[in-house]
Amino acid sequence: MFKKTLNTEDTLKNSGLTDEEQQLFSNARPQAYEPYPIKAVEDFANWARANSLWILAFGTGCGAIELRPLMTARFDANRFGVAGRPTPRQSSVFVIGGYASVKTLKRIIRSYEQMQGPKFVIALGICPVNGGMYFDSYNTVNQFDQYLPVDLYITGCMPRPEVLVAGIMELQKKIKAGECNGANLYVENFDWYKSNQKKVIKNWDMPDYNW
Amino acid sequence: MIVEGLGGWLSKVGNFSLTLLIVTTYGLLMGAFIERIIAKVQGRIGIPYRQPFINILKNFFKRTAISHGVMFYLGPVFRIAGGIGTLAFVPVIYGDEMFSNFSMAGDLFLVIYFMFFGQLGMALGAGESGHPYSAIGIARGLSQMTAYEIPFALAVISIVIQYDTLSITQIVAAQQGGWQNWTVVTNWVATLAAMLAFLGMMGYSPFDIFLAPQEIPIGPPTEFHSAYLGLMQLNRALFGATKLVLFMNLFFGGATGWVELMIKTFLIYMVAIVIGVAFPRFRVDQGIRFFFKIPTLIGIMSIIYVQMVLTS
Amino acid sequence: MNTLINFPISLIVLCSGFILILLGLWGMLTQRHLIRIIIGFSLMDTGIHMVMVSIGYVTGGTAPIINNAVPMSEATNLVVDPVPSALVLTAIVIGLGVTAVMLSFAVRIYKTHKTLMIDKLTESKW
Amino acid sequence: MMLGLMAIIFFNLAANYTENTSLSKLAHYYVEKGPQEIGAANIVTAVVVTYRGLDTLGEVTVLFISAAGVGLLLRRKKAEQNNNHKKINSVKETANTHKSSSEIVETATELLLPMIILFGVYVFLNGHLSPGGGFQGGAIIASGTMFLLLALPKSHISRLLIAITESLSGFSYVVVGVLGVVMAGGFLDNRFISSGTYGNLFSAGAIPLIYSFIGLKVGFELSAVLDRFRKETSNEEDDPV
Amino acid sequence: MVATTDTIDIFLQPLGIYILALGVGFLIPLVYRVNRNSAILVFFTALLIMIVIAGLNLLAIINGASVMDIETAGIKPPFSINLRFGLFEGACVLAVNTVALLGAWHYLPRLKQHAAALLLYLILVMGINGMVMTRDLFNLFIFIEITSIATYALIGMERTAKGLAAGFKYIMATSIASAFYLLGTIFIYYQTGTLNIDDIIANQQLIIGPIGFIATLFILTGLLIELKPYPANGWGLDVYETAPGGIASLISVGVSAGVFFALYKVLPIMDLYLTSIAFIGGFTFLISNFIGLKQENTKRLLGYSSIGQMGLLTLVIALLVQLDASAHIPLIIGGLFINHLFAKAGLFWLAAIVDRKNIKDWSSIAKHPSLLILLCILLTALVGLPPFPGFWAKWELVMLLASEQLFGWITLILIGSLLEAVYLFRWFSYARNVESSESVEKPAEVSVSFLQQIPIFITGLLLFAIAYVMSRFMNVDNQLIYFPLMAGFAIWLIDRLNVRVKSLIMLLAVSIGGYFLTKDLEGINKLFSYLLIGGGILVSFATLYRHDDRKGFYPLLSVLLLSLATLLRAQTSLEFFFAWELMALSSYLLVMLGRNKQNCDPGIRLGNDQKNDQKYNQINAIKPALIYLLFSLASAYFILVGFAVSYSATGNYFLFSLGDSGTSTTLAFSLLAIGFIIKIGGFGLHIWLPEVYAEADDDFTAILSSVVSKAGIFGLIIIAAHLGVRADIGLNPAYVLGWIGILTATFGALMAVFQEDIKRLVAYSSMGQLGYIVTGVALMSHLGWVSAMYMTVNHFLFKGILFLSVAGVILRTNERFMYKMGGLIKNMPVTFTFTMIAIIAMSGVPPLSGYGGKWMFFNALMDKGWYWIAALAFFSSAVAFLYMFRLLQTVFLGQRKLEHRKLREAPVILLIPQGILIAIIFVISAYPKILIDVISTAIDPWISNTLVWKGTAMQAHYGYWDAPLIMAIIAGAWIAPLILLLLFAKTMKVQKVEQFNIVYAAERPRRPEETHFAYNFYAHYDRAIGFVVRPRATAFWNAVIEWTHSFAASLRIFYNGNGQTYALFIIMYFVGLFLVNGGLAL
Repeated sequence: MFKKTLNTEDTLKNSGLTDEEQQLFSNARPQAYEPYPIKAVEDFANWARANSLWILAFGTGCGAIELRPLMTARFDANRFGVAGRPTPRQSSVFVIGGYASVKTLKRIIRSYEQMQGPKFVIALGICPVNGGMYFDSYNTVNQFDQYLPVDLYITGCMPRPEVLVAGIMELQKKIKAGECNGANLYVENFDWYKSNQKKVIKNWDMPDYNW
Repeated sequence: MIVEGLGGWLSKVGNFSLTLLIVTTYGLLMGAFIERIIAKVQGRIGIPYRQPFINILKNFFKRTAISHGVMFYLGPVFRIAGGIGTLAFVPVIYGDEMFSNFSMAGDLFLVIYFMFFGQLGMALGAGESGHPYSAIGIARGLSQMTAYEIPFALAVISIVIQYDTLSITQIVAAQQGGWQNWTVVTNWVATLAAMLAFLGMMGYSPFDIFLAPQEIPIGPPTEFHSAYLGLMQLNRALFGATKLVLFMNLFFGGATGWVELMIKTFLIYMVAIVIGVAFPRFRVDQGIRFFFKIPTLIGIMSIIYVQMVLTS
Repeated sequence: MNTLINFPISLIVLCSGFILILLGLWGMLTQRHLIRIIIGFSLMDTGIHMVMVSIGYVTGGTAPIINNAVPMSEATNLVVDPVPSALVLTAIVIGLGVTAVMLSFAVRIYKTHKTLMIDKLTESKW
Repeated sequence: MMLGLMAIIFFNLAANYTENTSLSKLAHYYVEKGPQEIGAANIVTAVVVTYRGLDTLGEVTVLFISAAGVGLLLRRKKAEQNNNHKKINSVKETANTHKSSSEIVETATELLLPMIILFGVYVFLNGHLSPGGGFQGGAIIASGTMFLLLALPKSHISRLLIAITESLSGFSYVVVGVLGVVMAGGFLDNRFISSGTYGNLFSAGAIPLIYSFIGLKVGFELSAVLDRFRKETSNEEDDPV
Repeated sequence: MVATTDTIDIFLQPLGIYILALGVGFLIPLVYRVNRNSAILVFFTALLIMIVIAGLNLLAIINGASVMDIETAGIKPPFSINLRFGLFEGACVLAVNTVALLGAWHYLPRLKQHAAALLLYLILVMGINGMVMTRDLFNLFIFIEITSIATYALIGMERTAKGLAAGFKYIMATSIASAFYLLGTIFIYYQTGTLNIDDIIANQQLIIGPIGFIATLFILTGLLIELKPYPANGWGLDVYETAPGGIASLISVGVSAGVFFALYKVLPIMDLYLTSIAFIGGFTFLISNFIGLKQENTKRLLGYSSIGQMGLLTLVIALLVQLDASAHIPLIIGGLFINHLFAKAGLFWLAAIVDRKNIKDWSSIAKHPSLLILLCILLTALVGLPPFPGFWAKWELVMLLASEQLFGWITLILIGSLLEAVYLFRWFSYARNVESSESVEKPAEVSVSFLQQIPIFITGLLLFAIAYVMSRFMNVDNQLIYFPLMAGFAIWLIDRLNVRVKSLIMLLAVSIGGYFLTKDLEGINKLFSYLLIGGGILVSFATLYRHDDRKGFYPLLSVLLLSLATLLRAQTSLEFFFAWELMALSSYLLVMLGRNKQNCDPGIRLGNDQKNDQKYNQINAIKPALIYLLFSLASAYFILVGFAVSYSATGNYFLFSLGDSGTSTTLAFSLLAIGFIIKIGGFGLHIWLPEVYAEADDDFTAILSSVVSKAGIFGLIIIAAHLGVRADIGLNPAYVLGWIGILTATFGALMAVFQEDIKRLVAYSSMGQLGYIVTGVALMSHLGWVSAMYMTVNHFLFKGILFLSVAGVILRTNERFMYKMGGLIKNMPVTFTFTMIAIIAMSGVPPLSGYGGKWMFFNALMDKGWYWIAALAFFSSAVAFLYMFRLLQTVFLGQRKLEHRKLREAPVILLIPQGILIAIIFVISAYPKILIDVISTAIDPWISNTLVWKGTAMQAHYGYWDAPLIMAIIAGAWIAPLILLLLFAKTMKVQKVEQFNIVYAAERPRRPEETHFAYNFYAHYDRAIGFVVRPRATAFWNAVIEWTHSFAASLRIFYNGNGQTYALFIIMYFVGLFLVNGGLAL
């Protein structure tokens, strides 16, 4: 079971890490996962996943401010099984809280890659869609889905928590329907995503895939 | 409690599995219930009752995982083995052979020592993850444990003197016959000390520094996810409930039926919750010092109390 | 006459001996010059010899040599104790030997230290 | 202060001292039996040579070793010795540092010296009869040497002679002592030679013999000591010790 | 004496010594002039014949000839001088002459240059013989003077500036002393009319009044001053310091021996002063050993030791005479005397050969095994460790004093001995100290020819031989106590062989020897024999993992293990003590063989500064070894006194009669218990333990902790069995012992928590675990003892594993600081697994064997009503988790260092014993009854069995414990979720990742060092309760050391080097004696 290395193709070759450091990181490529062979199980699993959305507590941009009210008495996202998690390992939902600067993008990629699938990305606000008001900024990425697969967009600037709640419910629906395959998408188009990412992130200095 | 033959043992195992199921379920439900109560206090609705189950299921339904090594893999196993084992050695329902579990294998002392089993294994698993936060969390948790162990040990010694036995069943038996026989009444000093220790044991605020979700992403389990996390969540419910049962048995007269058990354990649990929502978090050295002061003093007094008042 | 009887002749020698011993000791303790210390030692030695001799004195005795003046039959009543005399003879020789060695030490010390002051000879202590 | 206290102690002794009015047991025995047993008129000699012969032997030893010790201490370093080998007869050179004595002194010395030595010999030979003895005689001989050295600083005393006399006389003393064991009552028993006629020169057993050895030994040893002190500062011949 | 005509016969009489010496002495200058070599030949022949004469006559006396009184001048004493040659005289003369011969051999290169030197030497020896034999007061004076003048001359022979100055002071002092003596003699004569000592003694009643008083005082002072009592002995020290070794040795042992004998002769007329003499002797012994602490000059150090030894002899002789116990004189005085004589002489010669002035420069002999061995043998003898004569004498002495209830003196003697051991072995430490390469000035290597070592070697052999004879005299029938030594010697002979071969031979020899030594034991002893011998061999097997030569290791190890076997065999307290000391000595030397990389100052200051970790790395094993030895000696002395107390009550040495000690039981028990507690490393007395365990060889630490420490437990159980249980009285000391045990456990655990050094951590842990055992023994109940023994076995198992795995880790990583390791589970999975199992077994977490011990322990505590101790036990076992986890986490888990990525698993040879121990742990865990039954049976003779078994479950008053069932349940509870997890893992894609694939967002980890949380792991705990474990004990002991040294420094202000001051002291001494003995009242 421990030898179940998915892929030995080297992800560290072009990472710019020194040889010494390369030993310290896993060099495996990620692999896509199949749905459970039994449809009922898969549906049940998707239901469970949909009703237990653990959001990574990582406010990447100004939209993160709108995440906080979700947990308050007024919106109480707990009702839908939404909860915050401090560690990406345990989280299943990554909410991109608005614009992603190049610097943050690097962190976002790392954190995303550290999450375990199935994992879902919600892009919050207009900025991840087209850059929003920062469309011509030198250090804000305009089309976020060039870098990570997005499962759900919630547009607006800023989108109010109500919209967020609606978006979460929408996400739940999509998950239950088995339509949220962002994680697999990322794996399947790994090279494309990586090249996009590396285009903007100049000081890469990390393995290609942060296990 | 004499178990004979393979059939006897098998039925014993079966009965225990049932107990395990009930206690785990109850633990999960109670967790949800407590969450809801807190939510109500905050003016929210809170999670649905099924939420803990869903969380665990979801974790088991994860499709990818990483492994840092054998100990990392075994850590959660140790953890839940600790929970299951602890439950196995605690008689759950007084006077009911079916739910006395394997309490004939050992006494209170065994239970107390076996509680460490899971913690140690978990600590090793977390250690192999290589995450410094895990190590920090464990260091804090273990330190705190040594601190609350003192009042707890004193209280336990006090009631062992009082009831002249280490057998949990007999301790419960001695408390039968009405609330006035409960340890909380007859030996309130020891109970007080033990309940203070209990706060530390449950890991709620003000003694939750070792988890510290914001500064050291939840401490020891930082690296755990997927099925590992599922097991740990199961254990949290199970182990929490077991500890409650143990406290109930020792200090609150035990239970003769499931309902009584649920009411009592719930109330005991509420103590920790109420204090937890009311007080901010202690820094770890403050927490340790706290336990070395008043609770220890109360613990000492409890033994003196037993020797001076109860046995003379 | 009375005082003379109470104050026997050997006592004078004895006391002189004691005084010499004290003088010698005083010399050894206070004089820092090695030669003076050696002189002090000699004084002390002499004092002791005097004490010894005086101890052997028997009132009215004469030298323990048997000759016409001291006939053998009466010798025991006439002579002084020969033993201290014999002892003192030995003691003198020994004192001489020690003095000789001390002097040669002094000579050598002067060669090595270029001084004869004893308080300069404190290389080894503690 | 300590001396004061010492003085008190001595005063204590003196105050409690009473003069002997009779001989001690030991002395009584010596005076009574001495002449018969030993045959020496001088009881002190009897005591010294026979009764307390071991003391005397020790005494001689003391003198011997102090002479040896002085020699050892005042020897010259090897380097010096080697140097000095080349000028064994360097008395002349040293003569410059010592003024030669005046003729009067030289003559007086030549006259007196034999007499002094002869007197010394007389004293130790008659030790058993009259006051005196080996030590006294030896001392007189040594005083002769002293006299010689003072009067004639250039004079040369043969080391070899001294050494041989010293050693042989000492050794003979021991041999005589052993003869006492073999032929008489015990070690240093002088009676292995018949005591002879009481009061004669050759009486009192081996006492005259012993005293001769002692006298020679003492005399030469003291001379050697004196000589060594003198030579310490002069450049003399090689000293074997 | 009847004159015979047989000349040879005459020469063979004792008198022949004089005749020969004088005759030859007088002739030497002549012979020398003729031929130097023949003079030397004559000289040696004379010395040799002197020995032969003494030997033949002594033999005759031993064979029943009557005491020889030799008259001179054919006239009966008191009218002539007579000599006496009895047993004591003979022994003394023989010994002195032997030393003189060897000394002459040693000093020949200088002696032969001057005829005078030869003759002086010869006459000096004769003078000493004379002092011993003469029975005449004045003759004694002559011999004293002969000796003195010869000594003066020989001191002056080298003509060094210092030597001359010292010599002059010496002359001043001794001439005053002999003046006193002469005055005394003449006044004695004045009163008694005789000079013969026997006659004087017979006419004692004549010595009266002030004159008698002062006269005896003069004689006494004269003799005492020659013995160099404190403080009137500065001149003596100067001479020891400056005189050449050959002369100093003769002064130290020969002249002192003569004077001492003289003192012994006149003691009968000194009745009045016996107490004063005893005090002077004791005082001198104590103080000079104190001052010795500050001394760094080798020969002066020996001088202090010498003076101390003479003080001790003076004290003892005064006491023996006072107690009228002259029957003991041969053994006690003889033993001490001979011991001092040979050992000190040997040391002086050694010091002369090595010729290093400062003891710190003695590291230049570190590479000379033969010199080191000689030094070690002589020092060991001097300190009075077995098997040397001093050991037997000390034993006899202490027993005698105890039976007379003179505990004050015992204390003084033992403190003095301990101090002496401090500075002597500190010297040895310096000698052992291998220079580091950085050392600026490297002392030149010492080149010593084999020939020069022979005299010293012979003294060593003589010491052994005499010791053997003494032990025969002491009715030590059990020759097996020597077996360890002989085995060690045999192994030493093959020390040049290949390390594999010799280690296997050693193991084989120890196995066979151990088997034969222990096969007929029973009860507790049998149980311990399995543990100590079987276990010892098992753990020793691991020593094979090293490939280096390890000179000396295997011989010593065999001595250690076999002395453990003889310890178990011991029937009498003497055998026990012998084996105990042997064990202490061999383990000291073994510790010393340990870590030796860095040069450091092996003074006895302790270093335990948490914050200066780098500093520890500099420590080598020498300093801790010294501390270890000192604590071992202190422990041994407590045990000695304990046995003595018991002996004074029971009158015999048998261990089984310890219980008949009656009213002394409590005292004896306390003393013995303290002794064993020190060895175990009890609370407050533990400071030696971490350093020793840390710095000894890694594999030897395993033996030390898992095996040797059990000897202390064994001792504790033995005394508890014999004294605690059999005496059957309410033993308060047991309760105290219980507290000591639990405090040891608690503080051991707390201190282990804060260690950075892996070996120190395990060492403190070992100390803590032993604490429980002590408390278990103190319980004095069946269950308590079963728990103690059970924990003992368990401790052996897990500590053996832990130290061996630590040895493996250190071997591979070459590190001892845990924060420099980490993640080693990947490289050393087996070691990790073993360590983890050992730790679980140690922690007491079910189901492994530790739980059983803890359960029984707790139940026994509750039975006894020791609730507070129980609570602390709870607490400390919780604290234990902290360090146990730290050990696993920071070494095996967490981040692996880059340089450790290529490490291999520990050597198989290390793993095999661990594996066997693990297997035993599992067997005991699953079915503890087999072990408990054995223990219970062994204890049964002492405390009847109270255990109740119900099937596999054990029942106590309070609780119950069903080990197999627990094992089964936990196995089930563990396997079920594992299967669950494995099932779910099948549905996932599990990626095995590397160490840096951890959760991070802002910055990735750069270096393992930064990411490994290990340094100051429990900083918060330290902040919370660290104040209780500040190294107070260490501070306390450091203060003791500091204080002792400053005290010593202040004691030696008298030695200002001025001869006049010394002379003044002599006069003060006399006056003081006068005043103290009531002089003013006259």
